[in-house]
Amino acid sequence: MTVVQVDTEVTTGSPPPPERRRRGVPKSLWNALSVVLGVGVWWGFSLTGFDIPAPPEVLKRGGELIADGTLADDVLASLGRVLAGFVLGVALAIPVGFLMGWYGVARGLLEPWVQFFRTIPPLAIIPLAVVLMGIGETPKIFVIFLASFLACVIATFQGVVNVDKTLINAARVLGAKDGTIFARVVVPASTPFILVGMRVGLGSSWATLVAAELIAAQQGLGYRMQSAQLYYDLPTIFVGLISIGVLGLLMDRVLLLAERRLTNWQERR
Amino acid sequence: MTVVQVDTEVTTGSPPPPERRRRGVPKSLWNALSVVLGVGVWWGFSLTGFDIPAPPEVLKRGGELIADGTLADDVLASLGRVLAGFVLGVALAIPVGFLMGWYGVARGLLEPWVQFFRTIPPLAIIPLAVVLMGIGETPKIFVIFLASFLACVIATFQGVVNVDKTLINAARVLGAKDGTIFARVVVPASTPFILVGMRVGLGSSWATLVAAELIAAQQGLGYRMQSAQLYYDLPTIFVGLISIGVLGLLMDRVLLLAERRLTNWQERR
Amino acid sequence: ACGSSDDNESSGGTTKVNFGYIADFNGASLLAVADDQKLWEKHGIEVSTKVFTNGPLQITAINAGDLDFGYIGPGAVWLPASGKAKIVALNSLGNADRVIAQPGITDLAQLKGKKVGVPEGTSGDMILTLALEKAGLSATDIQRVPMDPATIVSAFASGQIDAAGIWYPLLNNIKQKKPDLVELAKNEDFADSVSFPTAFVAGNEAVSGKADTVTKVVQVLREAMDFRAANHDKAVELTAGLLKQPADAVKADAANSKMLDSKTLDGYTADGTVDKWLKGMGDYFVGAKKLPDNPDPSTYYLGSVFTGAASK
Amino acid sequence: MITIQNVRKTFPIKGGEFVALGGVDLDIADNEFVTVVGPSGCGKTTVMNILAGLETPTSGQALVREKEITGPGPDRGVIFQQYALFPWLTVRKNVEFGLRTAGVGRDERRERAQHFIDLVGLHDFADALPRTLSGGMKQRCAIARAYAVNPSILLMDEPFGAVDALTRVRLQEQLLQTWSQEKRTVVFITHDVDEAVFLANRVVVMAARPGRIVEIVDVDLPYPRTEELRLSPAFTALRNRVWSAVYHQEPIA
Amino acid sequence: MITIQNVRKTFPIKGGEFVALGGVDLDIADNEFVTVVGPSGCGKTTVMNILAGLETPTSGQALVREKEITGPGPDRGVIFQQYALFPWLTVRKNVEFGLRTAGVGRDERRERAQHFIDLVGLHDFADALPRTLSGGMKQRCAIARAYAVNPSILLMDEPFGAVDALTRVRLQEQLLQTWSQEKRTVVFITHDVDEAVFLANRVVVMAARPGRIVEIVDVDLPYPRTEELRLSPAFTALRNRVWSAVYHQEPIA
Ligand SMILES: Nc1ncnc2c1ncn2[C@@H]1O[C@H](COP(=O)(O)OP(=O)(O)OP(=O)(O)O)[C@@H](O)[C@H]1O
Ligand SMILES: Nc1ncnc2c1ncn2[C@@H]1O[C@H](COP(=O)(O)OP(=O)(O)OP(=O)(O)O)[C@@H](O)[C@H]1O
Ligand SMILES: [Mg+2]
Ligand SMILES: [Mg+2]
Repeated sequence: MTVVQVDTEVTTGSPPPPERRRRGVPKSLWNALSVVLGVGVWWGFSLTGFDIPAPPEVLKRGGELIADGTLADDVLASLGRVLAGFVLGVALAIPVGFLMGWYGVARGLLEPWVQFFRTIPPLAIIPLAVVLMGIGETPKIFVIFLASFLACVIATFQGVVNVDKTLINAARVLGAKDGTIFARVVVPASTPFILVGMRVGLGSSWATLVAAELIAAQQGLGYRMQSAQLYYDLPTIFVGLISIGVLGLLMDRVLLLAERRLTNWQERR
Repeated sequence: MTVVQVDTEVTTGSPPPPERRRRGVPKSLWNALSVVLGVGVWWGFSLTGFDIPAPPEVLKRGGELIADGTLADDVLASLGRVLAGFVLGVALAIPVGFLMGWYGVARGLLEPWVQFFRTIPPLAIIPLAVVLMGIGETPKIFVIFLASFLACVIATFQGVVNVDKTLINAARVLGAKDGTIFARVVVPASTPFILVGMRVGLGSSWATLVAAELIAAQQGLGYRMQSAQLYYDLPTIFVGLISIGVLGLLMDRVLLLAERRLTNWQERR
Repeated sequence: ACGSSDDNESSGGTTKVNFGYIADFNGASLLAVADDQKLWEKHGIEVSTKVFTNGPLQITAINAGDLDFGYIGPGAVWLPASGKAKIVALNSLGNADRVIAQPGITDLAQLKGKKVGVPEGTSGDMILTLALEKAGLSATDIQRVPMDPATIVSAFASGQIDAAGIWYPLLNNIKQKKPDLVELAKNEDFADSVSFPTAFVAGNEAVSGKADTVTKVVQVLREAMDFRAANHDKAVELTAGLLKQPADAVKADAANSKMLDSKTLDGYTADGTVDKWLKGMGDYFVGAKKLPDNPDPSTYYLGSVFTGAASK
Repeated sequence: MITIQNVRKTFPIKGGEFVALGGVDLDIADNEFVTVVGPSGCGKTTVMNILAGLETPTSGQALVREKEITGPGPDRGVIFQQYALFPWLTVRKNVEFGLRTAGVGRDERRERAQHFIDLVGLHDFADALPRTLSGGMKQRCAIARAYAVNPSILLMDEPFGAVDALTRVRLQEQLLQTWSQEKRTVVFITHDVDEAVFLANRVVVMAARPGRIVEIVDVDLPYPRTEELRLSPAFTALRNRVWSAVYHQEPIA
Repeated sequence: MITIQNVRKTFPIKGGEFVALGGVDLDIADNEFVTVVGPSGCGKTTVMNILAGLETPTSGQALVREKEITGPGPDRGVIFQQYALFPWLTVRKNVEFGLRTAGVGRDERRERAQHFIDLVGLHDFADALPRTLSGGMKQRCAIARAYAVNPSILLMDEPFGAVDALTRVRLQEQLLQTWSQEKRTVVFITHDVDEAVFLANRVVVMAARPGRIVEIVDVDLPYPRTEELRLSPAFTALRNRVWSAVYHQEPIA
């Protein structure tokens, strides 16, 4: 055996990472600090003469919108749309992503269109959606649905492709057929991917809300921002942005909780 | 040992999946079929009185736009923006996603804002971008950058969290420090996730193009579609949509090729 | 604010100017003409034009210092009125707006309870509001459905809405699908109370700080206006070239506005007609709650700069 | 009755193909206990994968009861060299997996699963997730899972590789006992020559480059096999014969 | 000099905690060769992870040369029970990994890597990806990787578990030979009692529930250890002593 001389200093630097997470300052405290910092930056910008409203102004406007019930109505309307579109999108994306990952034919047929529609801006979908679905809730939910579906289907597909072959083989030799393998191996094994898809899809759903509410919305956060934009009413726009951001953040937290429950079997750092 | 009687019929149904992909009709043939089908559906729609132009009409307009050089200019302008924004977004997302996955503090500080901005529609960013960055190329690229960054950072983060702990331990005991572990273990191991992020991010980049080119663009596919909307020039809009779709598809294919090279070490179905 | 003496621009060299516009005949024709006729060079200005899709974004850019001049349609006139910018010249009177309805609806009064599509904050919105007022209906008497302009085309053509406030050239596309649609109201119906002016604006600072540049630009605009008035077809052709649109479409578009020339505008400025237009717009905006009150037009329309440019 | 006829298996590699199996012929009678030994990389796992229906031969064919193998089936239980436990299922759920697939009712399923969990000594870890198990415990869980569906053919790839000596002996005895009580066909891969001889009716010795069978040793020792048998001269003779069949090959793959 | 002082390790589990190690004390002298045997799940891997710096003791402490272990370091090479190869790197690149980390130059790196690849008999697979390797070949690759950085302490968790008999003997001999040429500390986990006795200065016998050391057997056999030694009565006596120390525990975890 050849002698190989390698630096053999004992590493004393960093403690093993699996422990690192558990001790020290809790994460929520950093979150809080981060929010405070962010608001500080915003305030700073608004003071240095940029044409954006300062936090108190936005707070005041928010108070008004809460007081007269507008905000509550808008939030309810938008939340309903986003939830419906998002849930439908995810519910369809998982089986479709599976089909695409599993069956070459499905992949060949669906992939060009999934890819194609992913690059089409939601704004361009709207006229078509109106023609096909009228101006009720359907086209609005459809546009959101499309956004979350497209983000999620790609992730699910990739997840299916990445499932450890050994596990699929193990299920097959235990007598599982495609359906069972899908439901009891592929879905759990690709949960981490699907969750990426859901989180990205959730973001897209909210981000598409403004476009969706261009279609004949009577209320909703996107609509409110849209009309505030015409009125150059920056405080209202900021109230809308913050409401959307906070709602999105909350829904994301729910997803994270779900993730922790669903993937607690994983060895993770 | 207790006797357990289980159905013991020999499965003859499906051949083993690893083989299935290699034989039979090649995938590109299904792709082609799918495109033909899709165009057929479109043509059908246009004939049944829906307010959309038929393929020949769009083809003709496309020919005109190619002949006078407009399409080439637009494509170049848009491609440049999308590429710049996308590349910057991905280049920043990977280290940031790593930081978030690796260091609790970074995660605590960054996550609220990443989540927040993910839900903000690009349309709402535009006035802000103009105020902060003017009307040159910067704000346009910024809007696209943001879209791809946000899609990619979440995926990278999830990828880092999902890296097999054993591999990280293996690298640590071989003397690797955080930087090396990042570059030589975390990045390759989370490549499948990062690629999901890049593919979703690429879609978002193109989908944001129209919004980005609302900002004083002199040319570009998004701008062309936007101005065609002023005259409700549907054939031009369709030429734009198709160009975006095809370009997006091509770039996606390049990513897929990259993926095949980068993750050919994986056992995959 | 005009005529300030702290003008430190050299009168000899060229001045750089960023000019925003919207890609339709109203917005682009003067720039097309000025470019073709080398009017900028003549006045020692090096112009760089930037195309936008709406007025408010241009005003944002002006206030961020990225743009010196811009073009706004009637729907955005409340922005200068609320002090965000100054109008340096009027351009045309919009004549393209209509309230349209599906066949069978013959009267504005029949809109009661109907679904009416409207692109909020645009001249389509304005004409609808005026029309309802005239018919004695309140905003709540109809089902107001806010949508963006292109969506109105498809929604109306496919019968999803009963009526709409919309304008040419979009209306041409609807007409192709619904040749028998009914036009219930047009701009001229309200000529005595409100006109729909389009205008060129400049930033508040530019007007006070770079009066000389403003004057030169207004001179360019004046000369271009007169050329446009005298050579309508040529102007259409030049604009179509700039916009890369078929000349027919631009011609149809041009037919829907009343182009003004500098003489007429000088007269209207002097006799208060312009103030009357703006006052009328202001009343409308106050009614629409976009403005808290209706300011004196002289605070945001620089009539003396416009007319003053003629003598320089 | 398993028949392997002139099976070749090649894998595409950079610049050509790698011959993992170059013409393997083997007949295994019903209820026979066959062990396979051979140096690392000689194609043992590849043979097993073909029998399991997870790989198809490049040429030649593999038959079970005269029918060509076209895919995996619950008649052939498999224990993988890498455990292949479902990481999201507890030990109990892993063991129950095949029973659920076969439509066994809840209560019966639970009972059977418990039986095999007890058998491999994981009773206290029935509700633990795989990631909390040690290497040997994972392997025992995989064994319980394969046993639970009671397949008529059992394909075992180094099943006792990570198991400690005591458990190993116990599991060997259990395996033989079950096998003699309710006969079934067992194909058992191991790299332990003692184990191969101790368990088998026949020991198949393979060699590498290309993977092939070099010798088949019949083990004419009576069942039940006991600890004393391990010390008998007959056993030692067979063991040495197999050993030298493995040894006198080219050293390592 | 490795010192383990009253180390306890518990893992949180549903409804309480699981005591993986309940007070382990052990001193290992420099250049000693210590093997650890014990039933599956008794905490062998846990001890090794603590020495490697990959787990921290719940209480008590582990020291290397009087310094508390706070993380992994290149002075302690580790071979994992599950191979832990980087699947995206070829065999050669895997073996070179630690050398690159240590900043060894290109040519030297290549040369050293080749040496260890040859040693474990993977010369023909130097440019293959792990997924194309058999189980035993993966493990041999992991061995080459750990050897290549030449650590002063070598922690080996069942390194020869999936390796065939011949290669195993050869690797054992190689390991001992290297060890006697350039002394280093080796902690070697195995479930093979013969192997434990054959290699060690001292055999540490562990028991489960809670994980603890039940006996330490000194092996006073001379080095070099030869195949004849395996048949000597002294070896057999020690082997039996260790065997019964493992055996006369509660059977399985
Ligand atoms: N996907 C693959 N691509 C290329 N070569 C492969 C592939 N799978 C296996 N091989 C090669 O086939 C040969 C036989 O592999 P196999 O896994 O059957 O060996 P084995 O006898 O089970 O070895 P061990 O006892 O080490 O598990 C090996 O040399 C291996 O490198
Ligand atoms: N993350 C964990 N959570 C809960 N229990 C754990 C965890 N890791 C290990 N254990 C338990 O600790 C005990 C010791 O595990 P360890 O891996 O050290 O055993 P071992 O002696 O190496 O066994 P083997 O020889 O089978 O590899 C086992 O009972 C195992 O279930
Ligand atoms: Mg094998
Ligand atoms: Mg272990």
